[in-house]
Amino acid sequence: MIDLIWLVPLLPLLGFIIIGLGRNVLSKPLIGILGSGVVLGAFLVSALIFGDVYAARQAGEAGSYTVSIFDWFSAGNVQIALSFLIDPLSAIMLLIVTGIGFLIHLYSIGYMQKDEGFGKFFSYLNLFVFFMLLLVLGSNYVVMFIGWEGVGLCSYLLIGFWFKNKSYASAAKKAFVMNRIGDLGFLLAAFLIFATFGTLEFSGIFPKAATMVSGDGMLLLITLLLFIAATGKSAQIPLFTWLPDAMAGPTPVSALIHAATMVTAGIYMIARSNILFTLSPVTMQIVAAIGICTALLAAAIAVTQNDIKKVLAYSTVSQLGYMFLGLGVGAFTGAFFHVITHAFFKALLFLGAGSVIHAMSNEQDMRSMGGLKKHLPVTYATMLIGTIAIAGIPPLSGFFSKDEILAHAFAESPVLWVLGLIAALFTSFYMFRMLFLTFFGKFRGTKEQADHLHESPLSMTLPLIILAVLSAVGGFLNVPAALGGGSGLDGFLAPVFADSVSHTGAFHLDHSTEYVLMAASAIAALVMAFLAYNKYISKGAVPQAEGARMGVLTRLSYHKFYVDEIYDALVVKPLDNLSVFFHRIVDKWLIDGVVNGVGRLTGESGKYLRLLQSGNVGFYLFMMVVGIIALLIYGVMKF
Amino acid sequence: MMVFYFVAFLSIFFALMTIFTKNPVHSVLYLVITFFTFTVHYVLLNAQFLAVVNFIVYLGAIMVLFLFVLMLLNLNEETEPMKSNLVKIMGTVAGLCFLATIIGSLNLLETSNPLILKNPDIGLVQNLGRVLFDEFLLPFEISSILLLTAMVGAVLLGKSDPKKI
Amino acid sequence: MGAIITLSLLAILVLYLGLFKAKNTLLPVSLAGLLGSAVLLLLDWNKAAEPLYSGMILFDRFALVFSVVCILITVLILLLSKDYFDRISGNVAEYFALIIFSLTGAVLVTSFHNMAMLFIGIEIMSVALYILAGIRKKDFGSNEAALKYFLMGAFSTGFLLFGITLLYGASGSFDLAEIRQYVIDNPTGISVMFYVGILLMIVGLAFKVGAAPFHFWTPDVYDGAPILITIFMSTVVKAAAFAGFLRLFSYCFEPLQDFWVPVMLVITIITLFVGNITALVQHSFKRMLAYSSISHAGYMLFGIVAIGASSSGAILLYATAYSLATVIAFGSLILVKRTSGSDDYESFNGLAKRNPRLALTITISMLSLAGIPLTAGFVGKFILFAGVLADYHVLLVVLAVINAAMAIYYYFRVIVAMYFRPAEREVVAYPVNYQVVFVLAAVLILLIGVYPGLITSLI
Amino acid sequence: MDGIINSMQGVPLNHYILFSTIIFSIGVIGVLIRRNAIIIMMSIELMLNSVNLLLAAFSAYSGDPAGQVFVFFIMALAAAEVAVGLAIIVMVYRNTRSLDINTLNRLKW
Amino acid sequence: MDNLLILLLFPLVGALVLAFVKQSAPAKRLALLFSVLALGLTIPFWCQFNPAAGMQFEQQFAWIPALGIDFHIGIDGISLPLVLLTNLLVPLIVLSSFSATHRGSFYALVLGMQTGLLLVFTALDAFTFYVGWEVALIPIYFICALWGGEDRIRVNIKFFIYTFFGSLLMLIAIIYLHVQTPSGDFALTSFYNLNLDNATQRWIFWAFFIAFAIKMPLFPFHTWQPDTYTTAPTAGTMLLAGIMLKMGIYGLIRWLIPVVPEGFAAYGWLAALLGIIGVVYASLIAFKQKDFKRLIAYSSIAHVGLIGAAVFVWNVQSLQGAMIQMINHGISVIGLFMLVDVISRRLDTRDMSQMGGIAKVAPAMAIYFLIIVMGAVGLPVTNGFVGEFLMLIGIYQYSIWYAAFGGLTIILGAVYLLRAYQQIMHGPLNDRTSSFAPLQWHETVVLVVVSGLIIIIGVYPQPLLNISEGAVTELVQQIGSLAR
Repeated sequence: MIDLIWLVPLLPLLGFIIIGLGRNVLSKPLIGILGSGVVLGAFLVSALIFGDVYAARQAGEAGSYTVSIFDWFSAGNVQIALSFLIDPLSAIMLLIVTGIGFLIHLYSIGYMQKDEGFGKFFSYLNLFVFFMLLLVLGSNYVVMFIGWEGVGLCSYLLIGFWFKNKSYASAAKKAFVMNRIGDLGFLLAAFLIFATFGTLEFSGIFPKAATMVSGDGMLLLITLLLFIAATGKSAQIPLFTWLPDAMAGPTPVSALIHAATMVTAGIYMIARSNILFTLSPVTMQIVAAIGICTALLAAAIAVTQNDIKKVLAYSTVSQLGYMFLGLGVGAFTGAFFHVITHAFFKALLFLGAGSVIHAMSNEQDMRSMGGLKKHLPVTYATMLIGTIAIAGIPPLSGFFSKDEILAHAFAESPVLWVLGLIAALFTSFYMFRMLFLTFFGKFRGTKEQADHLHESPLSMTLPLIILAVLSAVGGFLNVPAALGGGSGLDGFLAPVFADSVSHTGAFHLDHSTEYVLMAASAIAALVMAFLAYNKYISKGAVPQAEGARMGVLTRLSYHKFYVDEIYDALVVKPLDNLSVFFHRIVDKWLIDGVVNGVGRLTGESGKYLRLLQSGNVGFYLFMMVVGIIALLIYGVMKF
Repeated sequence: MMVFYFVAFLSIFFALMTIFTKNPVHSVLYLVITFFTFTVHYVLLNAQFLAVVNFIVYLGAIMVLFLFVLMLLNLNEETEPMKSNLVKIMGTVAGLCFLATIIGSLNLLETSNPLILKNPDIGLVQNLGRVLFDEFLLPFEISSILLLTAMVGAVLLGKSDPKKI
Repeated sequence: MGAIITLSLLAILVLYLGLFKAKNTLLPVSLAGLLGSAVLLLLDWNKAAEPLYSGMILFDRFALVFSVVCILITVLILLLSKDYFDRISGNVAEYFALIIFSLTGAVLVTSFHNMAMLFIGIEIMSVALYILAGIRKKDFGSNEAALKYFLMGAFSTGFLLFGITLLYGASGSFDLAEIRQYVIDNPTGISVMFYVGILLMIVGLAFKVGAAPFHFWTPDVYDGAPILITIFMSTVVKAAAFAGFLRLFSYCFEPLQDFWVPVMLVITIITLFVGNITALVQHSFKRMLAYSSISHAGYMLFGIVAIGASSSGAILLYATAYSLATVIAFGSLILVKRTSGSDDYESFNGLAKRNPRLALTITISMLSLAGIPLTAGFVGKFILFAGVLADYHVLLVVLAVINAAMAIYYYFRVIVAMYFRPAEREVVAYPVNYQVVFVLAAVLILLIGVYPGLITSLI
Repeated sequence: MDGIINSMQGVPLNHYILFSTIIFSIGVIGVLIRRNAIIIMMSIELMLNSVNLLLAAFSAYSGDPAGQVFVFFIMALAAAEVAVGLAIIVMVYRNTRSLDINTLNRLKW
Repeated sequence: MDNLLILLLFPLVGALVLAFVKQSAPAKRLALLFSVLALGLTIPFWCQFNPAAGMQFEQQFAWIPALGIDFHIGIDGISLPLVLLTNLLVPLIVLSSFSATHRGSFYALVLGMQTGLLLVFTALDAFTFYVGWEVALIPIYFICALWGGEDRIRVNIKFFIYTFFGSLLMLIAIIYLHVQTPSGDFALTSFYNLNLDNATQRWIFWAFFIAFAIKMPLFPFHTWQPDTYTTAPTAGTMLLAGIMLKMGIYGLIRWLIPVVPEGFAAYGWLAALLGIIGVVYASLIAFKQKDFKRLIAYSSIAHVGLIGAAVFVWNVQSLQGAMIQMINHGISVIGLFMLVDVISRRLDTRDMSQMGGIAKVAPAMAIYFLIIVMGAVGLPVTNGFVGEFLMLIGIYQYSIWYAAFGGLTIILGAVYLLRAYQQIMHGPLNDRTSSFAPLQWHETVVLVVVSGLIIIIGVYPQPLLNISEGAVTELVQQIGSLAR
């Protein structure tokens, strides 16, 4: 089955080409079927491949295969091959990307029904899946980079899908540029890697790296650059501000790209190159620090947002921060586990939100929602599951993944654990806040919205249900040993992280402590949920309208801590001024001034020199004599 | 010996008068005298034929021509344009500089071997004739073209033709 | 030698024709005579050259080529003269005669082998030109040109003679061979008079070629004289003067390079800059060409600064290129002036619309003057630069390059005017004789530009 | 005659050169300080004559007649120049009614 | 059919023919025919080219024997890509000008210039090279000055004098080298075999460098470029940006560095630095440009700066990158200027602030535009990526800082090009843009070809790289990379 791998990316690519070319001729249903069909096909193939890998693992092999497609380009000793690496890590990612991808395609058929850009949308989605698969499958950093940038392009296209709206268009641009900042880091890292290891193939790099000493300077530089790349793609401080704006895109896009798959590319990449990171502890600490800060900041912002998608967006950022925390404390499996579960429930939540927005005829402000429970039962039920899951209340998936990360964090340092816990509290609070504001209480929208309320079609609810089930049970993929689980994921991924583990030594925490931690986080989550209930159901509080008085902290949080404004003042404005300065002063005045000045100078000198030609013979004769005298003086000098 | 210096002094004196007298007619006359002193110099140099030719050509022809034109255009002291003193001084200074530099570069003030006439009779007509019509025949002939050109030109410019520009 | 006789007789014959009012025969006769003399020159092409008339003149390859070039350029000019002179006055015969006399002088200057010949040749050339410059008797410009040219010419002649005299005093002869011998025989004990003589010769000849600081007559005279005469002055006379200059210095003074090359170097640089910078700010096309002719003299001086085997070929090529281009440039001005009545750039406005062919030829000549590749002008510059660089005067060439870049500006002003400046104008009359001359010149320019071997192989 | 010749003996050559140079310079000065075209021409004649004298001196000094012969050519030139020059001057005078060289400065710059 | 001389002279013939065509319509068709045929003539060279064999298809005639000047041309791995590029772009350029009504003379000039360019790219004799260099300059001057926009006369005379001055400096260097050669000729090989002392090499380096830097243009010598590009007619701009500036880069590779290796060793770092500065500087200036064409002009400076830096770093990767990037830049810049033409012709403005929402009315164009932009910002699977990746990895081997600052181009480029794309294509329609006429066939052809090439080269660049691999490797072995 492995050698069918080329089918996996090819199918979506074909889908993209066919739909892209025929978007004006093909009928919407056909496009829909085609678009989701190819992804389904890809999913099935990946499933088979996963099967092989799984079997191999069961047989105790490493289960990693490299399939070379063709040599892309080469110059001197730089040889870039388009080849794929299939191992447990990528196999799982394949399933997630294609699986969730398929569900979201399915969902989009219903969601985008009315949009005239239907065909365009599906072609873009397919293109995205293609690039994402390249990113996942790449067996060297360059192929990974292709996918890396490709998904960036697709997110640009899809965020700006409704480009008639200026702010949407600029949101798209912002996303692309911020990603590019990270991408430069990726490129430089690639160069460094090439210079250090003489190749860009994973298979060539990691074994070599494993033999290096911890804290090697070059590794530090490499990992830092890679991390910069990750912060760009996975929306970490300082490059996280694009993700909330990215909600300008259609909701399925937010679900697929900005929750489930693309934004986790950073985590995937770091997990891939885990050994490099393990060997540079400094980077690890930085990663952890950035991760937790992001988690807290985003969570703090999410608490006061009123746009349902914004809430989810910031929660995504916060969850991503969590994953980086996990990576930073060496819980690669945990982080990746959280990637999986997060993919489930965050996709679910977004799609749910989508279905709400769909029902509310594109209203996204929760202040004008409420009491939708009876109108959208399925959506409500599924979103409830999602909320519980993300809030980390056992036994749903979020609990297990988050808990594993926290456990490792605790092992690293209790402080991290505390901070992590706080972030968790925030999470459960704002998630339930969202849930309550949306589905409970009485309807606060306009009359016609009220009449128009309806449950979404099957093509939209079906994915919700499936995802709900997944996020409910997803946690059992990796039950910690403390709870008597075989911790399957750990075992499955072992070979990927083997080198790191051998460096750090296996993670151990005695069960009693672990129980305490779990209990603490679970209880905390429940408490916060209750607080939210108390505030928004019992008291029936509703966030104030724009411009109302609020406390300092609230205002800070509501205005996202003014990060955008700060960036604008610190980066954008200065650059623009610099640009004007260069153009007006340096270019026009200085450099060109010199150039023209030379010309003008000669012209001016001509104006004076011509005066010598006074037209007066006497003067001419005089000048002649002067000249002769000069010559004769030369003669005198000579003797 | 002395004769040379005396005559030289005279020529210089009259030359100066020539260029410094205001009245053009007078300066022509001074120039005549100057040229006459030159004739004397030629004689002293034992270039008799040259002396004669000089006498005839310059005093006879050229000077008369000058005088003639002056009279024709009847120029005199009043009409004579004069340069400002500044220009005069500068001109003089320039001339003196020229003189000085030449003297300097030729270091004329040093004594040099005296001028002894090797063969005293080169100035005689037959000698000159021999050289002129043998060695310098071509230039001699060609100079006729020069004179012809001058003649044609003078006529061309001199006669006033009815046709306008 | 036959050529000189032919030319002189031709001039006299022309005078007689004028006397007998045989106007229409003037042009054909003089053309025939000129071509005849050219042929006569070419006859002793392969003869072993020895000094004639007790070493007065020497028709070696150098002299032959330069004389022929001068004669042929004169032919072109006379072709243009059709219905030009009789607009001035009836004395066309005299004009022709004078031009031919002057040409005779030029031929003498290219072929002299004795100071006397050099002196007389230069004088014949100049005296005829003093007159020709003034043939527009009622025109102040013409008068002024004549008088200025005359006064300054005579003045410079004084220095030339003084120089010759000093050389004579030092070397005891007027014969180039003996002077050269004198230089070679006593390399150390050369009398100071000789050096001063060289300096004064430089003055005299620099004046004739119009090199700074003895160039002051050039713009005014070129500007004031009738255009056709200006053409003659700036082509034939300049070429001949350079030939004489080169002949004298390469033959006699070549061993004394270290003494006079610095002087020439300075003169060259000044000439280049004065000519170019002043040409930049001119409004009159004619006057611009006058100044540019100064700068071209500067370029040709390269051949003398880097005196050597290649100089003669280089100067010949450059002089030819420059002459051809100048014939077109000034000739076109004659035509344009007839309709517009002014010498300014503006009178060329929109010419390309009305007379595309004329505009094209003018463009070619301008490109050649500016030294753009595939034109003769470029090859000329190229070879001269090569010669100078062979002597490692890199700085000189850099300065020259700066000037070449400047020159683009004023040459392209004409092109700009012709092609890019729209103007309502009537078609410029483009007589057939002009067409012939221009096309011939343009073709030659391109031919030499593409295959300079044509000229360089002659010397 | 002999007396004169003997009295000639022993004048240093340099003094001849010096003398003619002085005359020449006077001519130059004349050219520079006068505005009357005719006077300028006369000054030029002065220069030419000094050259003549020098030539004669040289030829006498080196006992070679060529120098004296050359003087003839100079004289011829002088004649020609004067003829042409005066013709030009007359022509100019016809137009400008003046011999002042400074009145002729239309052509400039 | 592999006679190089024929290939060179063919466009000239076309030019001569076209010079006599008065009407516009036949002139266009003829010009297109000639240029396409010329393209056809180049195919055999590509097919028969042997990357390992060094110089091929050589032809040599004595030109000016007196000075040892030969007319000597040939093709190797360095020249072939540029010859291909030239003959590929000229048909597109001719097509691009179909919207205008130019007389035959216009196309005559274009084809005449083509000959000059080909001569430059194939010359193996310094004199021949110089002649081609200038011959290419004259037609473009006339194209820009005759059919250009406002203020064209001043701008173009400046452009001409500036570049001409540069080339004259080069002329000095050439002649000087010629004087040095023992055989006293202008052959490239005898220039290579010179061993000049260090001081000489240093000034010769600058003489050549300034000439090429002005042509490209590199950072401090660039001020003629935006004005000229902006005022020139579209075809003129395309010739300038698409092909002509490659003359400068080609000159660096062929005539500068191998001739004066020591001068290069002494000053290469500075030259490369200028390139890098240009990248950042020009990109920043491009930020605030309102005029679309001017923005692209500055972006071109930035891209060329990177190429220049890559050349001066002089290792296999950077040179290979530079070689392929020359082609990429040519292609995408043609596309960009085509878009400028398409848009400004319809809206009769180039002020981007007055545009918007065109993607709505011209979806097809939006796609081409996007592809071209992505190619320009070096997105993977577009041609730009391969070039920039190789160049940067090459530059990195010299200095990580050069690479880092040079790499800024992928950020800054994205900023200004996407800003432009957004301002023009996105946002609401305004009354100006709402009546945006659909693409004409020739415009579509150009854009399709360009965007097609961008993708194709991006996906499978190896054939192009193979052409130059051999020659580049040899050069690098000869000279040795820029030492840190």
